[in-house]
Amino acid sequence: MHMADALVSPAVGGAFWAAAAGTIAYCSARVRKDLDDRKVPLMGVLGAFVFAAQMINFTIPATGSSGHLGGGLLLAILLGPSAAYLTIASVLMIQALFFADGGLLALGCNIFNLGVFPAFIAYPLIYKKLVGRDPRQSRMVAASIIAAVVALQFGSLGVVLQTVLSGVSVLPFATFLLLMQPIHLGIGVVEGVVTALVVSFIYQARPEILESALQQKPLGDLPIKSLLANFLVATLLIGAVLSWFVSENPDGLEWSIAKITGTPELPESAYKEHQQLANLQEETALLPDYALPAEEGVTPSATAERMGTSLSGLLGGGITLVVCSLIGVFLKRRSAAQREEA
Amino acid sequence: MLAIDGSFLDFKQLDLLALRQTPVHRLDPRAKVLTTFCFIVCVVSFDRYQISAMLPFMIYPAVLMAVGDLPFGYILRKIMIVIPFALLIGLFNPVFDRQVLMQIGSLDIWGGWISCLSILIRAILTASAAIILVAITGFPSICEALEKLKMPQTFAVQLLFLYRYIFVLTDEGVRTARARQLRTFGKRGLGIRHFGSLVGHLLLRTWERAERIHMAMLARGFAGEVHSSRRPSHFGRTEVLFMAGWITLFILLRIFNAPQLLGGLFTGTMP
Amino acid sequence: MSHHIVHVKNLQHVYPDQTVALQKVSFLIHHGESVGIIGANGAGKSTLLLHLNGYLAATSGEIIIGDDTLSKETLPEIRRTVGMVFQDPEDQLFMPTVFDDVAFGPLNMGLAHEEVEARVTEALERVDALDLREKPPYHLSGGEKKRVAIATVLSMLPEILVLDEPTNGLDPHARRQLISLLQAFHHTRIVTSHDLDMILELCDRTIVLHEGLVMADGPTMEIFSNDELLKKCRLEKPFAMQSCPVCSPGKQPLPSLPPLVPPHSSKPHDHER
Amino acid sequence: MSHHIVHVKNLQHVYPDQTVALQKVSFLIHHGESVGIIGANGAGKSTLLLHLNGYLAATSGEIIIGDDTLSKETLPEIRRTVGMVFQDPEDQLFMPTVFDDVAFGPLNMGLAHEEVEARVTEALERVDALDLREKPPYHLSGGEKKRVAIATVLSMLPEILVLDEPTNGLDPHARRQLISLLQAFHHTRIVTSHDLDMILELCDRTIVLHEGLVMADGPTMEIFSNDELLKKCRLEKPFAMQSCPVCSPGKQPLPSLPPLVPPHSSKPHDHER
Ligand SMILES: Nc1ncnc2c1ncn2[C@@H]1O[C@H](COP(=O)(O)OP(=O)(O)OP(=O)(O)O)[C@@H](O)[C@H]1O
Ligand SMILES: Nc1ncnc2c1ncn2[C@@H]1O[C@H](COP(=O)(O)OP(=O)(O)OP(=O)(O)O)[C@@H](O)[C@H]1O
Ligand SMILES: [Mg+2]
Ligand SMILES: [Mg+2]
Repeated sequence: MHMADALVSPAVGGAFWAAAAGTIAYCSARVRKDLDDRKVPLMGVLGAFVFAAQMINFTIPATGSSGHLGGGLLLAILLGPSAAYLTIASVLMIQALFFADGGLLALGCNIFNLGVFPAFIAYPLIYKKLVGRDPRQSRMVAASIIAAVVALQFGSLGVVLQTVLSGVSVLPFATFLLLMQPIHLGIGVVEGVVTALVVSFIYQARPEILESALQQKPLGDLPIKSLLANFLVATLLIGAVLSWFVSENPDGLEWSIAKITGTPELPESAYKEHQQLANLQEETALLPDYALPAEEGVTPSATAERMGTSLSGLLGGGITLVVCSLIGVFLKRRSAAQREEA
Repeated sequence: MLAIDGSFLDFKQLDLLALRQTPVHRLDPRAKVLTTFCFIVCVVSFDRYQISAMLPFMIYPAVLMAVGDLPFGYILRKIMIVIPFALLIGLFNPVFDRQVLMQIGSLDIWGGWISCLSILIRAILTASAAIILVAITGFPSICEALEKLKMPQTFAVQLLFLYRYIFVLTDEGVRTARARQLRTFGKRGLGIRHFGSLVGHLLLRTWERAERIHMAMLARGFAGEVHSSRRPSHFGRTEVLFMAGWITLFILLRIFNAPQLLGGLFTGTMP
Repeated sequence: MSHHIVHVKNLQHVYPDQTVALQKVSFLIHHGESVGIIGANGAGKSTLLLHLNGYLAATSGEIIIGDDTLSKETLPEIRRTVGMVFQDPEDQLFMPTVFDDVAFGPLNMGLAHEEVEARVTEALERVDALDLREKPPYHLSGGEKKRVAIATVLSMLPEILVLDEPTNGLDPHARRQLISLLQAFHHTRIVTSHDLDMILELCDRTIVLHEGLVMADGPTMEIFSNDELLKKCRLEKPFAMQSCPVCSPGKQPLPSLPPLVPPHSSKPHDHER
Repeated sequence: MSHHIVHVKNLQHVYPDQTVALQKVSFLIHHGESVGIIGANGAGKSTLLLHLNGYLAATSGEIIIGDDTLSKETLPEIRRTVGMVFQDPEDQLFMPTVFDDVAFGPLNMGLAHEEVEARVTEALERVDALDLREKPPYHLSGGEKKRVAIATVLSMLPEILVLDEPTNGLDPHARRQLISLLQAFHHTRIVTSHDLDMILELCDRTIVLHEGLVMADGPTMEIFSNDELLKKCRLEKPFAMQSCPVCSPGKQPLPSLPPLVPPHSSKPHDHER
């Protein structure tokens, strides 16, 4: 399940963007160092394969619903961690741009959730350890299932944490967790089975493909453990900062303004006009503040006042939409006319 | 199956839109990427109960669609596809957040409903920004822009390969799925074992194709590095104006609730 | 049993991206006929074939197979009646072994295992590929793949056989084999191809498509004698007819016949060295 | 400059799975010759071509291009000299636009941007595809793709042009265009195909491969007149050399000639309806 822009706050989105970008830089350097110039086209084409494979559905036994391959673990098995991570990231990027699936700001979260866990945890620490150098079908199935389940549990945990930290959805943490984890347990098992089937097919048809992936040196100079430790520290830090951030001040822009000007509120502008406007905004916002108390005994006059402000909000909103569309229509006409002339 | 053909074609069409020649298409891609990003950050930085203040942001997609000569219905359809997920999570808000924030007549409006609507508007705004970015820039140019903004080359190049072969491989995927479907006689879905073999075949073909592509690259002197053939694009005055104009507008709209001011003029609640 | 006509009436197809692939196509094919459908790249041949078993839905128009108009209800029955062989056999062979592949259709029809066995054996025998039974399809040669792809369809005992560019990529011998194989069928056969010599051998009747329209429909010989028509539709006479002084009078078929002793052969080739 | 011969000596290739694709192949091709390489599916044609620019390494034997024996050191120079057009243009057009694709080779050669520009323009002009410059390759038709694929190679100014099944999948018109294009080149051309009529038109000399061995090498006309040889190698005469089925129905390869008025035509076709 993808994180979406609509649910993410700038702070959370930005933090995970930074994490994802750093990892991409690291993995790109690794792949470059590999000196296997076959790898770059291979990664690209396998990324495209994930799209093609996702168009083919199967029936999940005993449920009647259908599913498709996710592909993260499969890519890790075929390409090794670094290359797989990059490939997953690019698949997600295309989804974000072309299908607006997830979104641009949430892209960092998604790359983190769906890339880091399969490539750097599930594959090297679980799948590889369990299968070893002896890819018999039964071992492979078991290893794939466990690896896929672990990757997806982490991934969905990531979605839950990011959503709750962002504070756009008000789903309580525990409820959300109880909703997401069991669903992803099922998805993980299916993903594992499917991955194992595809891998064993390849093993029969072209064993050398898998062997070359298995022969790959373990992650060389930067050992995987320290990489993971870094991830862990980074995630904890991000988490800590964010939770403080969310509880203190839900509004990113106000926060950053406060940061910049060193005052806890919007800058008390020296200009009177500005001051006035700021007040105005505070008083007339449709729903002026996040922390607006909604106690029972709202006085009738308060309600009436609020009615007034919300009315003006609705009216203004309507006018805004009309104006936007009119501008659009006008520009469209004009550019069409210009084309005609040309 | 037809639905899949359909959504894949959508993909092709979005790509075709990027071939048009309009003033916004001609801008340096970096300007468009950065502006889009600012737009999204501003939109998502509103607090969860905000609705009216977000509406003016519609101006950005509206203007770009008009100037970029993009078909409105098509973009709208693409946006509709994304909304369900955000809404799925958003719909929990009315369940958990029942504080009454507003009354219309005798109707209590819970905070949850407001924040749910807010999520919906965010989804529409951010999704339209992303799709319009692709439609007026084209994926390869976006990659190029990101590369100039310091995205590692390895990543950029494999991204381009991915993009290039999506068209070829999804075609292959569709044909395979089609061949299978024609022999299943209305039986829905595919047993999981068959699925493994079918996708395995597809993977095998993909792998062989990758080998042939590599072969073709070597035959043309490839030695590990893809050289950019792009004539140096320049970030000129138009680009600066485009970015500065929009970003200023976004910040102003972010700070001042324009609809509220506008509505105030009419209802007389101006202080 | 019906007499298995294929009746296409005013078929139009517009792809979702607004490409008009078929504008208005109508024809009637009777039981046992062997019909070639020819036309330039992009003329709409493959699109037309995909309608015949209901894979693509017509934008407008009607298709009648046997007694049934193609619709949601009749689809399973029609897919059983119309067997489709795609251009690229790779698309069609997706099971672990040839046997599994040929058995896939009959098993989905709900037949008993012995019946399936019998059908697989019979189908593989007809395409002369019985010894490939246990092989995985990815280890077959191009010609073998093609024959197995045909067997996967024959095992469903279709009444109508539809083939998209069957000879593409085959060597002359495999091509000849395939043509003989197809000639031996008594099914209705509908074949598209750019291999006009194959059409000439295999089909009594030919339909010429051009930009989604039927430009001609008649006896193959007549079509191929109509130079003007062919030129207009980006086609040529089959090569066998090009060199014939009677069929192509005036125009010498081969631009210039190479002299029997070409310049370079004054030096001996040293491939024997 | 050397005179750019292609000299293959006792070439053998065994694939990792022990398939012997080439047993012992030798030939010498001189500058400016146009040579066809024909043979059944699996005869080893593609394998042979892949050796000519060093993509596959010979199991044993030697290849000399111009003055250089193929080896690790001479590889870059040889890849510059031998331009290879693969069978499936999709595999060859991997960059975002036609321009980028044609520029890929020259850029790898380290040329300056203006020089690259000039070469791209020239190459696209020669294949008559200059107007496709900015298009992404996936929006091209089959024939256009093929022409651009040839341009990607021409832009490197190769001395020797190698093409694997260039006419596959093209309609007669696009095929004819391609053949004229190739006829206009003065490079050495080495072409494989199952389209023997194309070989007949394009190549003065033909090499016949069979199970990894050279079975014949000589003037194309002579090769195609040798019925026994052709039969043994799973080949046939080009159709242009087979007698016309219309005029000489007596002695002829077609098992049964369709009657001029086929059975169905007693009823009128109703495609006009
Ligand atoms: N999935 C699709 N979406 C949009 N347009 C398509 C699609 N498939 C085919 N077309 C277009 O429809 C037209 C007819 O295509 P079709 O594949 O039927 O041609 P064809 O006659 O089979 O050509 P060929 O000889 O190259 O196989 C072409 O213009 C093609 O570009
Ligand atoms: N990668 C490979 N691994 C193992 N065997 C291979 C491989 N590629 C080809 N072969 C085998 O080598 C032989 C020669 O194949 P090749 O592709 O050269 O034939 P070809 O003459 O080009 O055939 P076609 O006309 O079908 O293209 C065949 O038996 C083929 O199965
Ligand atoms: Mg076709
Ligand atoms: Mg070949």
